[in-house]
Amino acid sequence: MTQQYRTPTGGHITRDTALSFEFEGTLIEGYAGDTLASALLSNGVHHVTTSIKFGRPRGIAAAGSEDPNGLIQITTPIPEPMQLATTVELAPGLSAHGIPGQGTLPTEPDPARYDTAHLHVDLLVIGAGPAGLNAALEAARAGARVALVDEQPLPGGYLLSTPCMIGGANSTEWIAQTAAELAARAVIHLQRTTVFGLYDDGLALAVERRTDHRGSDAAPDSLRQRIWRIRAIRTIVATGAHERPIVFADNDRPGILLAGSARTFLNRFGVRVGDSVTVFTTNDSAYSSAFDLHDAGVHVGAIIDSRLVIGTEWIEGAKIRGIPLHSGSVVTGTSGDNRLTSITLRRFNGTSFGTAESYEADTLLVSGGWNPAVHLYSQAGGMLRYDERLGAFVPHREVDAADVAASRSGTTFVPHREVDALRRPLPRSHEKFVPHTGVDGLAIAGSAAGKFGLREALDSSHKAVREALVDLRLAHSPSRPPEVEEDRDHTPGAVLWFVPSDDPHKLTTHFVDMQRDATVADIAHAISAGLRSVEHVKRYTTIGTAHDQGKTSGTVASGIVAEISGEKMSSLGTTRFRPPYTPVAFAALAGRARGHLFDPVRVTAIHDWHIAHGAEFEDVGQWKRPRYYPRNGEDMHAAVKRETIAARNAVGILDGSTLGKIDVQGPDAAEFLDRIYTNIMSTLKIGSIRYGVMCGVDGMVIDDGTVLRTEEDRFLVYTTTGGAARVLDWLEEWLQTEWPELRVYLSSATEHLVTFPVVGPRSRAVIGELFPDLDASNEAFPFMTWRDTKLANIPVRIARVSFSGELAYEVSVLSWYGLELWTRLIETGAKHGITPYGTEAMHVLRAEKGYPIVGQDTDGTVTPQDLGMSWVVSKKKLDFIGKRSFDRAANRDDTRRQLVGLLPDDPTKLIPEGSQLVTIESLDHATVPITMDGFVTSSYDSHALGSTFALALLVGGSTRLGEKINAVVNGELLPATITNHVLFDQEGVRRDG
Amino acid sequence: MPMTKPRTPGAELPAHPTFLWESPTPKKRYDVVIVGGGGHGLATAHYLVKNHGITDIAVIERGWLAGGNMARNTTIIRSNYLWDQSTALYEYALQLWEGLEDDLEYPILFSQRGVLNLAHTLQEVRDSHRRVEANKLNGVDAEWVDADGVRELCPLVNTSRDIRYPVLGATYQPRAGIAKHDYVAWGFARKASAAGVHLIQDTSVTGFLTTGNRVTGIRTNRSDISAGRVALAAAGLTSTLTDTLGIRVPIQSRPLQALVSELLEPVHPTVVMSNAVHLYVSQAHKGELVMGAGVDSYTGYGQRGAFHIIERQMAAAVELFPVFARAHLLRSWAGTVDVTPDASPIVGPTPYENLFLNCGWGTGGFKATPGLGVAFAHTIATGTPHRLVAPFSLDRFVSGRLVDEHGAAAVAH
Amino acid sequence: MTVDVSTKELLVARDGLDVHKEKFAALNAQVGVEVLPLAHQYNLRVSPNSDSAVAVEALLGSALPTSPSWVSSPAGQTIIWLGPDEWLIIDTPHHTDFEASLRDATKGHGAVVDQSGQRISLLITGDAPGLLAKGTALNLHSTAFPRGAALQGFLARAVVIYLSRSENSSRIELVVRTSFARYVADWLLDAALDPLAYPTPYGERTCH
Amino acid sequence: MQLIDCPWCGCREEIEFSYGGQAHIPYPDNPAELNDTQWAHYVFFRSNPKGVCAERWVHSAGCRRWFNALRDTCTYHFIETYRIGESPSFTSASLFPVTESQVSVPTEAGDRKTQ
Repeated sequence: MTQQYRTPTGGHITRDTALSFEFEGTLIEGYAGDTLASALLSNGVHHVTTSIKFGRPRGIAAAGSEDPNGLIQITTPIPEPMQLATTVELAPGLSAHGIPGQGTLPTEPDPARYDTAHLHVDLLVIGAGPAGLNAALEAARAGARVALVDEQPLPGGYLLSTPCMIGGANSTEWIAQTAAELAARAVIHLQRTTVFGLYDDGLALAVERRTDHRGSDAAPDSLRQRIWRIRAIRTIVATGAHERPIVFADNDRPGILLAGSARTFLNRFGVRVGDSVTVFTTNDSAYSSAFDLHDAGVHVGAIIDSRLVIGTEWIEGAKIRGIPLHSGSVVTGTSGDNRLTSITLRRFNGTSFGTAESYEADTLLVSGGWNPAVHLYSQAGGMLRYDERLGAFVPHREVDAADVAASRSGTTFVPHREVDALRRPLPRSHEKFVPHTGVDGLAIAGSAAGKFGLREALDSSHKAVREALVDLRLAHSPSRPPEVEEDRDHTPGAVLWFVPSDDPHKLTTHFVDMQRDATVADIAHAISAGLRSVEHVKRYTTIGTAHDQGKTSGTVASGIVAEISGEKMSSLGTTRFRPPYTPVAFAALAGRARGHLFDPVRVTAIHDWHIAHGAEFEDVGQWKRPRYYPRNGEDMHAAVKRETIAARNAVGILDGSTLGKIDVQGPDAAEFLDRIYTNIMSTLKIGSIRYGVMCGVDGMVIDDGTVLRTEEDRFLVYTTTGGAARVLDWLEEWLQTEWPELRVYLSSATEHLVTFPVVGPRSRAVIGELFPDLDASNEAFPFMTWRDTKLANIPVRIARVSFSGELAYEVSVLSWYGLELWTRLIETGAKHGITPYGTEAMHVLRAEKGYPIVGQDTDGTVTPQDLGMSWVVSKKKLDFIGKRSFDRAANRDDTRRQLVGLLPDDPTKLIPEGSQLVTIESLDHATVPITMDGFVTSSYDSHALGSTFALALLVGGSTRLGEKINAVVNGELLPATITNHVLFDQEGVRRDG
Repeated sequence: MPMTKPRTPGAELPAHPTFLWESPTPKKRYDVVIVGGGGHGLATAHYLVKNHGITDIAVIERGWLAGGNMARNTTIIRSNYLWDQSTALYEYALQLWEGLEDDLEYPILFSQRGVLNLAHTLQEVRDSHRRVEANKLNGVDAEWVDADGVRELCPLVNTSRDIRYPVLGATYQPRAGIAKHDYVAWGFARKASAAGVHLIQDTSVTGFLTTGNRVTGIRTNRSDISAGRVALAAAGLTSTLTDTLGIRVPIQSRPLQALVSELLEPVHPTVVMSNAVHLYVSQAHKGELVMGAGVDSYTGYGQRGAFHIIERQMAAAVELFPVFARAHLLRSWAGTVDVTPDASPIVGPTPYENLFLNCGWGTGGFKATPGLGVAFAHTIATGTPHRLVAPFSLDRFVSGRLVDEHGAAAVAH
Repeated sequence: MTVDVSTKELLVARDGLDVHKEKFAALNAQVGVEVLPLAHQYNLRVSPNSDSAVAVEALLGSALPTSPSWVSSPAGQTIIWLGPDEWLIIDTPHHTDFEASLRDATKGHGAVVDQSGQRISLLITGDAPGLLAKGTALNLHSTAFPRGAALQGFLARAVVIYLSRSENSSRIELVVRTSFARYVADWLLDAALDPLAYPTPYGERTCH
Repeated sequence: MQLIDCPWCGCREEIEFSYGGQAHIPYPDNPAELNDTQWAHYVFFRSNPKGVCAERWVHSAGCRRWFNALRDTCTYHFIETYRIGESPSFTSASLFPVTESQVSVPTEAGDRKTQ
């Protein structure tokens, strides 16, 4: 095609860079600087897609992100669904097609990269139109650190569509000069960047599109989008306004678009939107569009104005250009299939219609007035009020923050004034200023504030920025906003939501939300159905729920509801604006938290050794722990069997470095631990070790582990791997908030030390050999004691604890030497058959001994008594955390589940963990629900027992030892005998070797 | 350019009936006043009419009907809870869901597309087995599927072993699914209104009328209303009401966020939930991806949450569903969920005669709607707790006989 | 501990970041990452202004900082404020018996914990804020983060300590928990693949 | 994403902090003397006000100190933060409604003695 609708000159496009692109399979040409929409229109293509429900042809209806119609799917270079032709920049290699309301997710992987960047500024200005540029410049001149963010490729906003003189220059020059000065003053100026949300304390989130405009010239794996998290002390919202349509019969045909958008296409892109144009307006703004188009050589057939009173200036302007002006008239219908061919108008006095008159036209420009783009302001908690004169919701700036609080909640707990007085406490921060809270510190300027004249827009921005500078305590010299022409004395616009009829139920082609194919008739039906709330009506009709989130339809819909139901607009209100302002790609929000960076992988000092020795890993919290080390194609069962045999019969070694370690120091350390643990720690002797259990205040077990007394006033507390951070937090909470009088200090030592249990009958030999200075004999180094020694002059601590029932020495050293220690233990142990084992073998060994794992054999409903550990609950202590809860009714129930062992009758059958236990003898003909007596928490195949076995939490378990119970496995009953939970070496003879 | 395209499949929802409900002027007295016009309040009214023949009922709503959590939830319906008491209640509700469209004569779009609860760690696998096995013995359709099974049911899920938290398997409930929340609420409202129940909107309850230890009505911002019985179905706002009577209720009101993408062609055939990465996602009837995350960490009535939770959710979504990378976040919002210490609801009588409590549903309220409606209606009508809600009495926090869905690490939602 | 002689050769201290060091060396010139040598470090807990605190300060020859910052002792140790009664002392260069001296100074009225294996330091040079701003909401620009500042907070999903080692933010030390070090190193390498955070020079306010 | 004014570190991002529930609920002096109801109220029952309430927070990714805060649960905004043992500058009986759960009412906000 030939761009036959391109003007000979003008527009902010690069005419010497032609770009061809593919739309609906046809190659078309446009220029660099075009959007897909402007390039299509330059070739006379209005019809972009069909509507979602009715399949009606739809065209470009606006020039920006408010367009409800021009949905496309990009197929190359970067496939992406649900884009707007009006916001996609023309780029090399672009191909796209229209979509009827639903996109298709590309199935190929997304090779692009995304990231997040944080920015801290004094002032954030959102929108680089005249108000925003002026505000940014003033602030930068006063020395503020400023960020200026705008969603378009070019700064200028409204000025790009509306050439004029400003600051003594033409607007194009003024924009360039201003941008140059901003750059010189190190303003962070981001174009192609949409602020999509405003949050508390001056936080703005924006998405920057970095490469799409370069199309196939950009590497597929380049940084495509960046989320900016901008923390600003003050923010000025200068986001402009969206033009409002008027709803009338068949108002959705391709060729019908907003009047201001036509002017944008003409002046910014050098595109005439048609050959033969009519204009339908309720206000003055559309006249400029009509005149600009006429002056660009477009035939303007008529201007239809719903008002009776129209300014002389406009009447004269139309007369000079020979454009017929129909005042007090409305468009009542249109014709055309894939493009508008004619329109019908009638005189209308608010109640009755005159006779019909028709104009042939391929294009109809519509203006129902303007809605300030208050989305961000509303998101941040700014209140809106309905302005009768503008027919729009505008910022309600008289409202203070306390009223915002009240409006959000309905009621506040304390009188508003008191809250307000307290709202700005003195900052304890080293920061100079306290950022604003909610709408405090948020100003709105320009047409976003309802200031539609250029001069009043600049004035409002000037006022906003000067207030911000005062708040920032930045001196500024007296200045005035750039000189512009006096604003024209506007004749008030009429508020006309839709062209009515006797029965709104019949208005089935009066489209309110074109994207949803929702009409005035739908609204009328909703109201007839008894609905009064705008929220209900919108849900009934689905208005405002589509891709554009009702940017053009929201206010109009409220207006129509008000009109049909007879309610006042101000009492109906509008629905709450919710982030994001425009849709944001999931991948952009994910940033670089993808793949292996999705969540930290925590590893121990010997992780590489585990990998080199073929370990299979298990995720435990964020840690990677070796689960088993298969050799020569072993499966898990074989590897675990080999590992457990080694630990029971020779010697095994485990990387236990992930266990939490907390150093507890201070004169009251013993007292503190007595309050925390269920048993007594204060009687522990230096050099000795005690096992302990911690409960919540509800009496349920939350963690367990061993405690080493290292000095009179010092203990080393071991926690579970998963519990390390939680337990430290728990201890700090009690210490700081409840017992600040206790002289105790807590410090984490989890990663300071590596800990390697060396386990099995030959462990003494290994330890004795590697640490010749240590007497590892049972007499010199008894069970539940620890000793310090050295390896190559490096201190090593060895503890005689056992989580397997075997003779065991847990060896700890500064983690720097972890790998050295580990390899020397392995080397030394080689002749004793030392075998590294993983968490799975560890589980088999501990379960054979009936040692529970908190979080596996407990679930937050289990007390120490339930675990058969009444011995760990002190009777002597007056109190400890959880003690009082043991006396509650539920704790005395004989229906409590208690930890027991299970031996399946068939020792080759493994009862899966999680299996439920029942007493019924057969599942055949059993009716649900079937009573469950408990469930299996741990289950393993034990070489030592020569049988499978399980641990289970069983109702009344401690009184049922020796009884039979059935586990339900794959719909079959698997009989087992209930035993003590300690199944192996009940006498505990092995621990001393 | 040929431009004829068919209508977009699935884009059109079923039409609503031509009439929904009346907006009557409140009377001075009703046999039963229900505080809260959300799903629970409306369902309770419906079943008071249907099962107990009580029609002199007012449902008092401070805003617009079903405009609270009913309008904000992600509509997942399932019954595969851990404990017998929970399962019994939710399974009863699920059976009612299966017949609800006929009962209400309203197209509620109950789509039994199945729910997968992913397990990413060995402990999650154990917990999942435990829950599945308990579900089966409680008569709930539940099964364990391994990673291959997950891929078969939902090919979109990244079941690669190479991801940060590989999918080890999932529990699957085929009868679980989603429904269209507005349609459900409106169905109940329409039935109730047609039976003569007064649905009173834009009316805030400010307190209670009492005589001694008996509640005799409510105070509102418009006028006092006498009532034979008063039933609370006010979710997160319950404690602000019970506080006026000195009844302590152990709930905390927290924001729960949700979000939707734009409309996409059907790609996601089921519902996937993952506790480990804090995500659940389904594709609603019109084609939007509906997603939620965990409850926000601190108390708040503001119906908004913190955005970092959404960012984390997006990372989880792209990790689990690589194909979602180029879907777009269209809208995010939050509801206010009332959570209890044991993550189970509180339903039943109160220390005040004729005052009945229903709150603490956390993230489970929507799926329980019809079941709760029946049980609460029974409790109100007879004055004694329905067997299904009896375990969920307020005094369990004193006895310690909790129904600890939270402690047992069961998945939310 | 009585054993003081070993028959074995010395143990080698390892930081487990050899692979990352090679990758850091290959980074472009805009930003550099260096793994600092393993250092002895101690967690000190003592009431500010107490006798013990005074004794510690005498030992160090330096006042303990009282706000989120670090100071250097005359002997070159880095003393980092972690909390109102908590400091991390990086004992570089290593002083024999330092821990014992510290313990003596605090005797009975505080705590000293050897945390040498708990953390490791990475030094970011060049446009350090431009790199780190991708992962932290803390303001690390020189205006807000002058030499001597020490902030604890997140870098992506890990908690780290940021030390400002130069006036112009061109040397920022990250003190990282050992088990998170590889994650942090991976993150830094990934972040360094893309353009840094600031599109234009960003520094001091410019006044006219 | 608020900034929270840590009494020790200054204004920091919300994600650095953890919430610890209602403040000024002291551990009972002698739990053994409480009946089950009183104990249950200590363990499980907390205020859930719509408006300003006193809460405990901890700067978990920073200085690890617990502190108290007055916060509006409607706007979420922090009105004031104060150190453990300190009283808020804004005190009102309405902030600390005396309820059954408070088996011992703090004489001074933040003062928690036990055993």
